[in-house]
Amino acid sequence: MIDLPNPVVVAAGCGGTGRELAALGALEGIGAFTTRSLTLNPRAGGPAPRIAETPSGLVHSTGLPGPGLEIFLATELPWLVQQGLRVVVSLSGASVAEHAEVARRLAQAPGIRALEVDLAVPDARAHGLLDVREPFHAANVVAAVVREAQDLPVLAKVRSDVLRVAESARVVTDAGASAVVVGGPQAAALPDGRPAGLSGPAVLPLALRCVGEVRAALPGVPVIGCGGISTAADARAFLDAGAVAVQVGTALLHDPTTAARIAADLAGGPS
Amino acid sequence: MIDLPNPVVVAAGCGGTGRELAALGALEGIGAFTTRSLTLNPRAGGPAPRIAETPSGLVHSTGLPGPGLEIFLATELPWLVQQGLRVVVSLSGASVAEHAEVARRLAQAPGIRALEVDLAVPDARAHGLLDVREPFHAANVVAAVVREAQDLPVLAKVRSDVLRVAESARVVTDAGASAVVVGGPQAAALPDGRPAGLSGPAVLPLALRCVGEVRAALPGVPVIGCGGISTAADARAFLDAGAVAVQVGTALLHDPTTAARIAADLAGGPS
Amino acid sequence: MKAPLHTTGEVLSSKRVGAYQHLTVVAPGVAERFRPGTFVAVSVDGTRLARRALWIHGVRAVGGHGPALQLVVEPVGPGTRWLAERPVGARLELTGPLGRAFALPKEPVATLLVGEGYAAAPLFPLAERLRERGCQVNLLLAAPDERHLLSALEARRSARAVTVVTADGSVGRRGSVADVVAGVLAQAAAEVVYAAGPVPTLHAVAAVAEQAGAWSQTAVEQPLTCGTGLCHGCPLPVVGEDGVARVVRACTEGPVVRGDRVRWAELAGTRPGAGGPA
Amino acid sequence: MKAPLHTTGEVLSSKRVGAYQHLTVVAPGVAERFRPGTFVAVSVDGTRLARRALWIHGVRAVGGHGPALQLVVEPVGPGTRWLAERPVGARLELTGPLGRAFALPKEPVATLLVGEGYAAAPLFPLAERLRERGCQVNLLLAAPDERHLLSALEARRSARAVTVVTADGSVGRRGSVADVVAGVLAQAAAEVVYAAGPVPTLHAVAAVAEQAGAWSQTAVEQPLTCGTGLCHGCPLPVVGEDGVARVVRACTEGPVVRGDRVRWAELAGTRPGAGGPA
Ligand SMILES: Cc1cc2nc3c(=O)[nH]c(=O)nc-3n(C[C@H](O)[C@H](O)[C@H](O)COP(=O)(O)OP(=O)(O)OC[C@H]3O[C@@H](n4cnc5c(N)ncnc54)[C@H](O)[C@@H]3O)c2cc1C
Ligand SMILES: Cc1cc2nc3c(=O)[nH]c(=O)nc-3n(C[C@H](O)[C@H](O)[C@H](O)COP(=O)(O)OP(=O)(O)OC[C@H]3O[C@@H](n4cnc5c(N)ncnc54)[C@H](O)[C@@H]3O)c2cc1C
Ligand SMILES: Cc1cc2nc3c(=O)[nH]c(=O)nc-3n(C[C@H](O)[C@H](O)[C@H](O)COP(=O)(O)O)c2cc1C
Ligand SMILES: Cc1cc2nc3c(=O)[nH]c(=O)nc-3n(C[C@H](O)[C@H](O)[C@H](O)COP(=O)(O)O)c2cc1C
Ligand code: FES
Ligand code: FES
Repeated sequence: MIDLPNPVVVAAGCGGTGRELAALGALEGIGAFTTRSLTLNPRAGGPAPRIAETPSGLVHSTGLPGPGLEIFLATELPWLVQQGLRVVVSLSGASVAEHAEVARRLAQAPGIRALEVDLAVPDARAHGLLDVREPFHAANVVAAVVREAQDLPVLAKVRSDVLRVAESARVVTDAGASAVVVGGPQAAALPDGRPAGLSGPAVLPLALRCVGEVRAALPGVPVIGCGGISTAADARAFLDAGAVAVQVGTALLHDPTTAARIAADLAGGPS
Repeated sequence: MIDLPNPVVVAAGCGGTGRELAALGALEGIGAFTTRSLTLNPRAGGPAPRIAETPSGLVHSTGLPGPGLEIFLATELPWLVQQGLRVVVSLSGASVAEHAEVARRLAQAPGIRALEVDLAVPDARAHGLLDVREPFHAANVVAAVVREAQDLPVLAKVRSDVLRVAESARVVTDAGASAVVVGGPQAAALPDGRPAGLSGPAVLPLALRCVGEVRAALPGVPVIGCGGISTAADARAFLDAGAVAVQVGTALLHDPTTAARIAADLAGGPS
Repeated sequence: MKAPLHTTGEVLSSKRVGAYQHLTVVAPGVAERFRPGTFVAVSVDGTRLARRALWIHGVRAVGGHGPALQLVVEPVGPGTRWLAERPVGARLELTGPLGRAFALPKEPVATLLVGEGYAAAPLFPLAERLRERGCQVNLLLAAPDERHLLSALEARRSARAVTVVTADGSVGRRGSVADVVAGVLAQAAAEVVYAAGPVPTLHAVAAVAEQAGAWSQTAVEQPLTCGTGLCHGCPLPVVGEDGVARVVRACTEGPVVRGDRVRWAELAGTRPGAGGPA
Repeated sequence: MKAPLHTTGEVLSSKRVGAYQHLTVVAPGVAERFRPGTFVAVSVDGTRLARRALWIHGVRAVGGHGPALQLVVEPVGPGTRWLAERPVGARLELTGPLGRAFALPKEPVATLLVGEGYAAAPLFPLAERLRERGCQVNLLLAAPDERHLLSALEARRSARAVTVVTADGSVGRRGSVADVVAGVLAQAAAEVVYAAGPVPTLHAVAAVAEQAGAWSQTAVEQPLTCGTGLCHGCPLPVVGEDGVARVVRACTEGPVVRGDRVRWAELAGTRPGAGGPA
């Protein structure tokens, strides 16, 4: 896995292009920055409304809007690398071949520390993406990405339902993933019934349980925990449960300085 | 299914013996009262701490404390019936035989409107109960209960993870359940790692999604929705999603008058 | 016993005294139903579903409002801090009075009231009722330090004899309830002992009372989720009158229970009440 | 452009005027960075994670505090009601100023400013800047009724000519912006039009401006989750300078965009801004 100076990582899809957080001084001291999940071609994203508020949570179905690989490599990545950030590039796609192609081209780009494969999209089909939540498909995609990733470590962000999370983690590490990200969005629905993901503090106990399941089943596999983390105490609960690092997502939408604050607190601020 | 004057039902295990809510006038106008899940013999319940607070949720592992069937029939049921309440008796057990035996004796007791089988206990094994979350086991238990229940309708409270909820609902109705209760606790963990259930507004979007899955897969099966309902608007969201009734649980612990208030609002209060 | 109410109260005043925030809250109907040893369950900010239990410290007539509740809050966590910060005029969702009150002796006997930290709160109105019945009231007040000593001045008014112990010796004797309770009990020749405070303190008081042949009534604090008897989140291991070990709900079958009925050793693992010495 | 800040502000005053609550909030650094057309994203009570966007209505020096933000809140939902109820002294977590401001003309041209409901808020400080540059300022203010008409008195001071329309005719002409904007624009001989209000109003203004050969700058409100460009929850369909259709973030590439660049028809399905006629 990658070597992190601090265990607090910005979660995929919640840190914009990086520039927005940097303008607020909100990337200071963080361990790594994960990009939104990139696809080969630009994507406009799904229809509005994309996000709804629920108690202590957000239900979201953004449809992975993004610039596509070309523009990302030309305009976003160099800036991130220049800032001295440890960059993890998340990727997604409509086919195994697209995942592989994106991985191949990212492996040639300078400055990337790791790839992360998004295997947890609860609304993949609605947005024309490959639904790789089933462990079998997840392993296939991971194997294809690992083959192209050369020396880059590959993180597999697995579906986080208690029932399948340990099995998912096992098959993706068998397929070559260096670590698993556990605690992504829970399958939920937008108020109008469209499939969507639930994130935020509401899901923390579910995510923590998932981390526990994976740690118990696969003690040798590094786990990056996420799901509802918004304080240093939350982060510590995941680290205490055996996670090697944590990702902060939704909390950034509410307070963009959250990750930097937690990173500072863990680095020796008041406990 | 039972005929309800109002679609708002007190959820199992969240209404005490009924007397505590009655003392607050908080059973007025409700559609039905569900008891905590009864077992054949008295149960002391699990060790403390049993409940922890999470953002907009409660994580709980009470271990089904209860008086056992004998004392329930002698002291709790007659009072509930006398109040003119529609009583749904929830049941659980350590074996299929115990479920059947409890059902047999309840079927002979006067005044009960329906039985509800708790198939959703996320911490069953920790408390020496039969883990009947797997659809196969759930169907077995429901079939045994239906056999003994005589004319009483049997409601099956199924595990509520998006992945298995529709399958669970299908097998239990095949086994003879008259309706399914969808949206019980989500599998989570207490802060010390013990398995537990997550309930309350935090899980509402997950429960609503589960109701949607069951309605889509089994349009003919009556669904009673629950999970995080604390306002009339929440209840309406479940009714709009196709539920015939709703259960209110955790919200009663925070404000014991919630069910009565929602019942009044739905019965023609301000919308 | 009159039924409790669920209602919206209003903060009439809030003032800091030592380590505690004293709130006066109008909550129509609740004050009228109050008996010493009962508590209110209060809702705090939006994300927190568990309710916060507070002893009713007393009932005070407030001009234009009728009787109002007096509450004592020690800000130790998010909920109690939130409560301590409520401005005058703020609304509070609350349910009460809840739980079993202290049982009063039928005869005018000598009594000892032992209170530690904020938990001494229900003993003051209890002292009043006892004096009304002709009981002699002796008070033993304990706290980690002077700031955590509840209403020591008021105490002199309500009791015949007042003993104060603090862990740091800043007022009264240096020491704990366990150190002094046997002596105080003997000197008072008390036949009934009432105690409120952290579990280890109650345990010590109950043991000393039993040795001395006195009745004890202990007000036991256990983490409460609902406070209203609905959730079974507050297990209290006791021995019933029939000698059978049982687990009851601390909020509904308690908080006040006979000291000789609690299986104290099994409570040791649970979280001690805030406000006691660390 | 100076970077925004995330900070804790404090409510210095809160007063009701008609349908709106006017808040003055000190937020060190934010006021200094303000340009008309930018907004702040405010956090509301504990369970709600989405932030609430508010236009900056102006910046006012407050003795002993430095420049403070003036905000106008229409209490329409849980978040805006919560904000309208904040007492003086309350703290507010906020981020700002956010978004692209109104672009100012390089030449001293005639301008028309069209505002509906609370959304007229950013037009007042804009009028000031325009006058400083020698631009002629004409104002068209609209609202459902008098209570929702923002600062009509102040308007007379900041503009050469002020036209008022209300849906119920309670002040000014009866009607809507769409009814009168072409006439007002012609009369003012405006070369640049600035507009803020519900989507249908902006659409009408942009269309009329285009017909008249004027530039338009529209301040578009879309439901914002973060307001800071992180979540992509605020899709705004536009046509880029290269003629290619794109979806941009309303909070970051907006809220102010050229009226002729927005694909208005595709916005129709999304929720109209509050404050407009129903
Ligand atoms: C019957 C009774 C009466 C009480 N009276 C008072 C009083 O008059 N004044 C006062 O300041 N405090 C009193 N307490 C303690 C007070 O309720 C807790 O300190 C408070 O709930 C802690 O909440 P928090 O959010 O501030 O802290 P946290 O420690 O974060 O509390 C989180 C949770 O833990 C539980 N908890 C933590 N400590 C305790 C405790 N000692 N007892 C019970 N539950 C706990 C609470 O239920 C809460 O849900 C009383 C407790 C009980 C049981
Ligand atoms: C750039 C911008 C500036 C604004 N300035 C002001 C202002 O100065 N004064 C004012 O009173 N209101 C303003 N609004 C509208 C205000 O942000 C919404 O009315 C408010 O978010 C509604 O929150 P609520 O909880 O009260 O209501 P609800 O309707 O319950 O809001 C729930 C959610 O819906 C979203 N939402 C609802 N209506 C709108 C809307 N019209 N626009 C955007 N999001 C919405 C919010 O993001 C919120 O998360 C502005 C909106 C934007 C986008
Ligand atoms: C608006 C939004 C967009 C997201 N986009 C992505 C994404 O592009 N790729 C991905 O792997 N996860 C995405 N996520 C999931 C987060 O990275 C994170 O795993 C999840 O939200 C749980 O953590 P949290 O509760 O801290 O947000 C998104 C989440 C949100 C709320
Ligand atoms: C403290 C507590 C105890 C519960 N006990 C039971 C029980 O005995 N039997 C049962 O079927 N469900 C039990 N439940 C689950 C509820 O009935 C309900 O299905 C679930 O909590 C989701 O709904 P809610 O969010 O409204 O609480 C319990 C829930 C809580 C919080
Ligand atoms: S706290 Fe819920 S039953 Fe006692
Ligand atoms: S509101 Fe989050 S990106 Fe615009």
